[in-house]
Amino acid sequence: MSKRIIEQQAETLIFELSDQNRRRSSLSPDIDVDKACLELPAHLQRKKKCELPQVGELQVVRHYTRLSQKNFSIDTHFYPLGSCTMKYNPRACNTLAQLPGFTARHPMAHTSMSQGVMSCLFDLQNMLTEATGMQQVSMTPMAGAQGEFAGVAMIKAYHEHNNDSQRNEIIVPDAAHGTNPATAVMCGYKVKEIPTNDQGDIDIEALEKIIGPQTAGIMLTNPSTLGVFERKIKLIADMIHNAGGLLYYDGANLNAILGKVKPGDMGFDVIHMNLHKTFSTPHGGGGPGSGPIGVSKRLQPFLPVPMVGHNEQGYYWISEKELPLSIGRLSAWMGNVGILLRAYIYALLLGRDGMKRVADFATLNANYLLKRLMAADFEMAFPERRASHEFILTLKNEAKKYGTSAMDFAKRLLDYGYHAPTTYFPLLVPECFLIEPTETESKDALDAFVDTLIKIREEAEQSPDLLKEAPFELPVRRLDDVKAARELDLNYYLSEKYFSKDSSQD
Amino acid sequence: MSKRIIEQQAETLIFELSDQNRRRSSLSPDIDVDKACLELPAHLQRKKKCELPQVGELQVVRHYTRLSQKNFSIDTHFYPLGSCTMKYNPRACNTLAQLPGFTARHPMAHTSMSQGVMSCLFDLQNMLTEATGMQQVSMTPMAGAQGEFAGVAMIKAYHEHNNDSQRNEIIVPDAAHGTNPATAVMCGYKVKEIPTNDQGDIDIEALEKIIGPQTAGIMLTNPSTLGVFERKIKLIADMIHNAGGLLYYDGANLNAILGKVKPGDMGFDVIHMNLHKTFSTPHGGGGPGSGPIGVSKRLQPFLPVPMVGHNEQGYYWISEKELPLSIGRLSAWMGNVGILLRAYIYALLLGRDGMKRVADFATLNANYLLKRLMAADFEMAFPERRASHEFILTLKNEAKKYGTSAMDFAKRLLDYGYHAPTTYFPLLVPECFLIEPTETESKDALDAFVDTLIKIREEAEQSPDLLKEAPFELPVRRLDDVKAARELDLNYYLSEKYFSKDSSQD
Amino acid sequence: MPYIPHTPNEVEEMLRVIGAESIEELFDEIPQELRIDLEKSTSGLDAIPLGQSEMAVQRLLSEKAMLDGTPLCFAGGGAYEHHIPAALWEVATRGEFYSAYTPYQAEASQGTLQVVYEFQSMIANLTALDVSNASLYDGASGLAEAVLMAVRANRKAKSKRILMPETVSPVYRQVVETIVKNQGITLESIDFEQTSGTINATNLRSQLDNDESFAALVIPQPNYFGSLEEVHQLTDWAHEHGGLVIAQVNPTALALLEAPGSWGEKGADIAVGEAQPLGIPMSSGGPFIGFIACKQQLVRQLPGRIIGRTVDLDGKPGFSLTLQAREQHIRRSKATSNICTNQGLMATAVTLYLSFLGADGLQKVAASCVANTQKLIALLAQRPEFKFPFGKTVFHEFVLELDVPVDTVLERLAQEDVVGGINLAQQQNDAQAIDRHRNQLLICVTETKTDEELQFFSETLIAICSDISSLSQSEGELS
Amino acid sequence: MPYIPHTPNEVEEMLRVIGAESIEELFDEIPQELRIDLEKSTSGLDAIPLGQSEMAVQRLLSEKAMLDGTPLCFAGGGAYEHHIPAALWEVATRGEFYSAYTPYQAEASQGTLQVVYEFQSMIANLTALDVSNASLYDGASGLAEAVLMAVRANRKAKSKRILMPETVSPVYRQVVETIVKNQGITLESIDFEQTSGTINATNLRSQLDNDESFAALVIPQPNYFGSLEEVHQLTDWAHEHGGLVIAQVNPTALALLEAPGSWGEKGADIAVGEAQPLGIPMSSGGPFIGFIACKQQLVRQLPGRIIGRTVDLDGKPGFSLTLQAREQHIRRSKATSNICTNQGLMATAVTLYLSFLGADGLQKVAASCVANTQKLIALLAQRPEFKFPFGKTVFHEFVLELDVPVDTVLERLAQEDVVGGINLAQQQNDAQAIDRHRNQLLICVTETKTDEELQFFSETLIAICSDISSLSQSEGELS
Ligand SMILES: Cc1ncc(COP(=O)(O)O)c(C=O)c1O
Ligand SMILES: Cc1ncc(COP(=O)(O)O)c(C=O)c1O
Repeated sequence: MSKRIIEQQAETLIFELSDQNRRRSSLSPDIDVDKACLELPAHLQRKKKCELPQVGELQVVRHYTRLSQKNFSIDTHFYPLGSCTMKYNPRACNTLAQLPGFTARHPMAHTSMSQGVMSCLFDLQNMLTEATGMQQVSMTPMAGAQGEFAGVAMIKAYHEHNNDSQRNEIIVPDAAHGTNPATAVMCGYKVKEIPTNDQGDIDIEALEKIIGPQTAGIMLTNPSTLGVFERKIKLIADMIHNAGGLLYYDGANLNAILGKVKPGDMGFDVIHMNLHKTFSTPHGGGGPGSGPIGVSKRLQPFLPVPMVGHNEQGYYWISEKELPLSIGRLSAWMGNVGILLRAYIYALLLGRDGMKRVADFATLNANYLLKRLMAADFEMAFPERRASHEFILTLKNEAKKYGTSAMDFAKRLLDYGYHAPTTYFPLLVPECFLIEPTETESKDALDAFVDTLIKIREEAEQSPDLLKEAPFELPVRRLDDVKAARELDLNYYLSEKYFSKDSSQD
Repeated sequence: MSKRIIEQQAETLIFELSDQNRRRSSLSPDIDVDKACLELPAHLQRKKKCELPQVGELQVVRHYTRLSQKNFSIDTHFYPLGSCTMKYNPRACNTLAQLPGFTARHPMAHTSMSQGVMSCLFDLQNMLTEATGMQQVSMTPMAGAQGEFAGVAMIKAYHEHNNDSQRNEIIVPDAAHGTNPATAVMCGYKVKEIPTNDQGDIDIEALEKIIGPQTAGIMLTNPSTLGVFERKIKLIADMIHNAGGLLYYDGANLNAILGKVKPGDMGFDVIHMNLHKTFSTPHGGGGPGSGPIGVSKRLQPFLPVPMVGHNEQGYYWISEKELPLSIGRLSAWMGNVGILLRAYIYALLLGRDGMKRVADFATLNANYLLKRLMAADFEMAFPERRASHEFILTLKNEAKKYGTSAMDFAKRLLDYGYHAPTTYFPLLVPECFLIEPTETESKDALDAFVDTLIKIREEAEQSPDLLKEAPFELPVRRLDDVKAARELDLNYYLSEKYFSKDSSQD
Repeated sequence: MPYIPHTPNEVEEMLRVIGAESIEELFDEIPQELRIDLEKSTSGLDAIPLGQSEMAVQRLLSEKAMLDGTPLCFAGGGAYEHHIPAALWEVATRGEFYSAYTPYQAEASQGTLQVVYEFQSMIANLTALDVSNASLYDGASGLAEAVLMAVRANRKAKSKRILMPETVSPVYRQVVETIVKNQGITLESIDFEQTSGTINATNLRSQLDNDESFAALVIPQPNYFGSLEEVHQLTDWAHEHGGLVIAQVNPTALALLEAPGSWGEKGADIAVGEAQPLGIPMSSGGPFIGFIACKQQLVRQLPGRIIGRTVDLDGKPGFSLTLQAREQHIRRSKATSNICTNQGLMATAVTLYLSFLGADGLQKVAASCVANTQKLIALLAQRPEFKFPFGKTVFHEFVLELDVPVDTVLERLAQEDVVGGINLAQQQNDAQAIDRHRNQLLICVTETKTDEELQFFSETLIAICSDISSLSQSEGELS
Repeated sequence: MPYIPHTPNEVEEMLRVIGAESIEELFDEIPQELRIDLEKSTSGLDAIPLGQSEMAVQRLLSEKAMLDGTPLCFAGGGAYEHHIPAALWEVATRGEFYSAYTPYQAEASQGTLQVVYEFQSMIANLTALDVSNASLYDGASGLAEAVLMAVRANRKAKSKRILMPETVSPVYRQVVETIVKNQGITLESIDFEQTSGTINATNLRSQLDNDESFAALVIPQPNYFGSLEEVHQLTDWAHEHGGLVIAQVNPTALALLEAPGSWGEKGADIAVGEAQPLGIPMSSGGPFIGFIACKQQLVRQLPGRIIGRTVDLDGKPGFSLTLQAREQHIRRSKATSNICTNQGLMATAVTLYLSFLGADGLQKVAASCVANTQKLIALLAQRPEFKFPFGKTVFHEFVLELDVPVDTVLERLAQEDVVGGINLAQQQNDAQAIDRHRNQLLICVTETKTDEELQFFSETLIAICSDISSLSQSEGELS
């Protein structure tokens, strides 16, 4: 008799716990709604009451607490998701950023009652400026992609300011993150892709061919999304600059070089940082992020506002009045201030000594993992190169031999309690895993991960279906993505509407 | 091929993650320990350094976060543990009690800087006094059992003060909680047990026989731990009082009668409350609790100190100076103040209207569950009686028919995601479940629980081993309690010492 | 070493496996001349202090937070103070939500995925539209995404012209301008009625520069001045003229005000807004969360992440990211937007808020805002010098015209630990607009204010204004 | 209805199933005359206000908390301010720890059970004893339990006499008295040396009333005055005379000071203390947590819960409550103690604290306490009128004798938002003791104090004392 006889139940939807007759809790004020509504014109009032779930407080807490347990997270699992820098989010950053003096501040509060938070922001601006080697930093972008937008928009504003508006192309390597080309297009540019050579470096000849008077700039990460450092960066910078273009640095991989080398020193004109990566603000299941941008001297006039300045009277907001050429505003106020505070706290805790350690140990962990996996006969995309803070493993041999894809390995890893590395990115490496252990993981965790990959490869050989049908141990088995896209069900109320239509038919 | 091929791993012990060479974090000050130690006499210093685990911060967070997920709790599961009142712990009580002004206060801080917290304590004292119908309340006892101790010690002090010291017996019903007799003994009393009749009431004749000039008092819960209200309480009170004894009320079941009937009005002289039950302060995996005691007029002089008083100058501490006959102190200061604050916040949120609702809906839920289970042919200990906030189911028929014990049912319930009711207490009902749903559970939860019990009974009939070997779905299967007691392993370091001795032998 | 778990022995062993002498050696592919030279101050890290203990940082941050305090706040304008259930952030910041990433591995992310599916459903229900995405950065950038979406979606009009009334928040308009201008989209202003502070719905056409088609009309409700637009008439007008309708709405107000999906004959096409009022603290303006919902037929134009309900191999229901072919990580330069990281944790918070409050609770919050606002209006109306230029029919914000300069008043209020509202003129760029809003203060009142606080605020405001005006009069007399 | 999820329909349906007309009817077994009469003020609930919204309660509590503030604290005496890692309470108050009960169902409580097993191991290691229980209420009541335990355990002495030095905290002694007196146990005082503030270990016997045997000697380390007892000598003396040794210790100090298990030849038999310094806020004195550890042979005399490691049906390791036969719920009137609910959540916090800090971290905290204390002593020594009656060899507390009344000084310090320490005389009951401690202030300094704060405190204290003494002098001169 099988021991496991109880199917794990799907968690009900909050809506299924709801009853519109449930009476309310201590969470809303006690008031006569109809009477208050007399103040509002009748024809502008809602006719059909909204149907938000009416659920008891315990039931809400229980529902979401149980749901939370269905997630993998850094706090519960090793999460070597390449390009995402899933490192420990120190809890101090969260508790201190939630101090009432910070959370209660209205964005338009008088500066005389805002000197505390403004001093934090000012200090952070300066630390980020120093760490990246740029001239000035603006912190309003609310994620990496918005930082990219701001950066490329500044490049555009710069060329337009110089009446250099025939420049309509942005160059992007084939391995670039999707946000790079998407951003270039949002800024009205055409995208030109350049290939990577077999060492993971940019194909300089191809680059040479593509550069011209139409070149507005190039977007690069360094180390790249291939997990290696672009050694010819100085040459590339010169080539672009000589052609009148500017260099954009995608700072998603800053964790690899913090305290080691500065993008400003490599010749970049503009950089975004992903504070939710390098400065360890939480990914939160998909944000909020924060994507401050730093610029070289020539782009300074175009920085987005507001920023924080300081003079004898104290801290003040730098607005369009002080910066008339600014590309403008990117958020209603100062971007994700609460996230900036977390990054600030993290930066204070680390200090310059700690920042250098980030790159040291992120790189140590990646190179150790790389070597251990190579020793176990896994194939690397760039076996000759040093790993940066991440590296690429290709499972193409396993795919050929056992018919198991990188995705199958990924899903089987979940069964063993490991979040999968990034799969199928960058696209140019077949059946790839982009593996980023981060500096906050221990040697023990890395060793156990290697052992597990070896074990899974054995399973692939002996019973490949174990991989193809994995995961088995999670709240759900592999999901039907095709059905998800074909029979769109994005809204409970709508699906229930259709559902009830259906059921009324039979 | 079985799908489930990965054994759930036991969580390693924190000690196994430790390495004494690990260097420390930002959590301790940076200081030269040896130099500081020069201030301490060498012969009084520690020779062998302690071996507390040296683990990275992420690894600690991950370890305990994962461990937490191995618990059932109110926030995740229905938890109908009779006598324990596992109801929702409103989060507001926790967040507000943790305000820095409360947590930072040193117990000996000057009263001029303590008026805030003292006013909360004063208000709570008064609310508890009113809710129980007693004359005065002291809140220093740190759990129900310490409340019992204080109460019985006051009874003793009272008799001694009246030079009535031949009274050396405390009467306790056979169904009483173990703390009752244990407390009586701690206060130097002999315990006399009286039986319960088949209606769950006290056997009045037996009581009559036992009462005498040696009777110091009686300890009762009402409703009793049998889940029924003692209807002759007034008669019993008169009998005891006429004999010169006093009545102690074990307030563990106060949830059943809050806002409905007051222990003071039933004739009790002293009562403890379990704030972690009725006033919903958290059970915390085993405390902290809080067990304030209320007394009638005659016991007022003996109350434990400190309490909070109020006069024109504000709030002040009532100490032995004001209360020379006090039994004294039970904790270094004022008991579990942080828990008292949570209870205070809960009381404010409920108000007198909410308190009455507690008893209403706790009783409604219990009686509904009782009737539904009876309709499903489960046998009740007292089928003729109203349930109070809890009731007793006996699984003796199932034991006879299928060979499955109440414990087997309990373990199988865990598989279905329900915490088991209290089993084998009170001992006088065979194969019993003491079931207390509490007022914060929904009808849906109760219905699903009934369905599950029915299903388990079907399993008992068809495949009793499913019950006997349960649980299957939890982090561990049934544990070997005999081994636990025989081969005591209470301390990792000690067991490892033995372990390494063993291994060095072969 | 803060957050680094390695022991010296482990480092040694790891280097041995790698075959390197030192960690430093691992950076040998980086050209030496680029390396940070800790000796040099130009290429060093001098401006960054040494690492501090958590205790020291806690002390520092506590002092800074204390400096700003927790003033009595009557400012709104896009950031609103509401009561946040105590349980909300305790659940939302559980490690499993806080420290997870975007749910790429669906099976290991069912928690986040189901939460977002519930979020989408709630936003759709609140706006009475069919579908919502998983969030955008904030309300202002969300409005820009809605504009881009409308331009893509309105294939009939094929226009890059957007009608943008001046009753939309000036900062929102600035953000939209920044984000859409590089794609050749033009924002055409529509003036408002001087007596009502709302768009004149009856002669809209006459206010436009030309008769050409437009992609969409933006309709704010309530608008920036707190006033209520004639949304039905405006929606129908836009649809008649081949434009889409973008509703820019306050989600709390939607508990009482007509939902965009039910505006006019056919309903707004896209609804967008700032969901901060639903459980997120004001936090100096962020992190907030933009929401966007639309009619089913526009779903493939939605930017950002979308979660769908589906089934697993065993037929059991589950959730996953869907329609990823719109997104930049698949479609790259042809994506509907470059957004990647969105505001996931905030979406979790909003979902929790709406679950805790429910339909009734949200209605009560909204009604309480309305009632409290009217109470303050009544108190302020006692001073005859105060004017209500746009009337008193508002949701929870209103414009008050003072007889003295707003700047000075706000500064004096700040000394009383009060955030008095928003100086409307200060937000304007051109002289005419500045003049038009001279002495105008935008005041917001939510359910958080007690009668005593309203009384205190109105008395203080009146006292300060009397004081200033008598001062300036006496100065006038003297000079 | 706060915290009640029932809808009216459900209530109706439930009553139907029960067969009752109303909820009221369910209480029909309660004699009518006992029922609360909401009309009557004597038997009503008038003194309890109506329920309030969470928002209103939050406002009220915030005001009350603000009233007490967060003063600079130099008081110890059993409650100590230490830095608490930010992650600690975020993890400890996770719902799964916070809202679980005592782990009776072991399989559904492995989280709590393993945490407590780890707690026991850490306490045992810190005290260098074999076994620990799962916690007691607090240090004071814990000492009482240790006394009861020693009396039960010392079968040789068969004595109910406990030697209780006056260097043990006076409140601890009072609590022990309250708890043990009903069992005929006597506490015999031992005086301390006037020059050192410690027990005179060399002529102990001569200080006793008689030569009869005793069950145990209590040895505090560091003692109430912060001074260090000659624990080795004292332990050996007690053992030689057939008594057990109860060590009453500060757990932070144990990082540097000799562990009880290693005192003298054979080590203390029982160690007990207050674990609050390990991650628990001062919170007006509770909830705190008592710890108790002992030698293996005394394990069956331990009060309270004990967790053991064992295996499950499949041989997999797991944890469960063990030795329950000692406890009241099984053994009833013959239990080792009546304790049931203990301080579980606090044990979780302590386990987290010790895991976050580790051996090194705890050493550093302790060393920093020592160093900071000596710094303050040096600063205060500058004022010649100040005396250090018991010397300066202390852990993190010391007694300072002022030249002016302590009461007045503490009150003046309170006005500066400083908790200046503990008035030793105030804690005494008899006139002689009061006299002996006249003008004595017990001051504590932990790692939380910066040099600036020490400077500020010493200057303020010196200034206040100078001020008072010159005032009283001039008054003296006048009169
Ligand atoms: C290389 C790279 N660039 C850009 C981004 C975009 O950053 P964000 O997600 O913060 O918008 C990412 C994030 O995944 C990235 O990995
Ligand atoms: C009936 C009864 N009395 C007394 C107690 C003891 O209370 P505490 O655990 O708070 O010491 C309990 C708690 O389980 C109980 O159920």
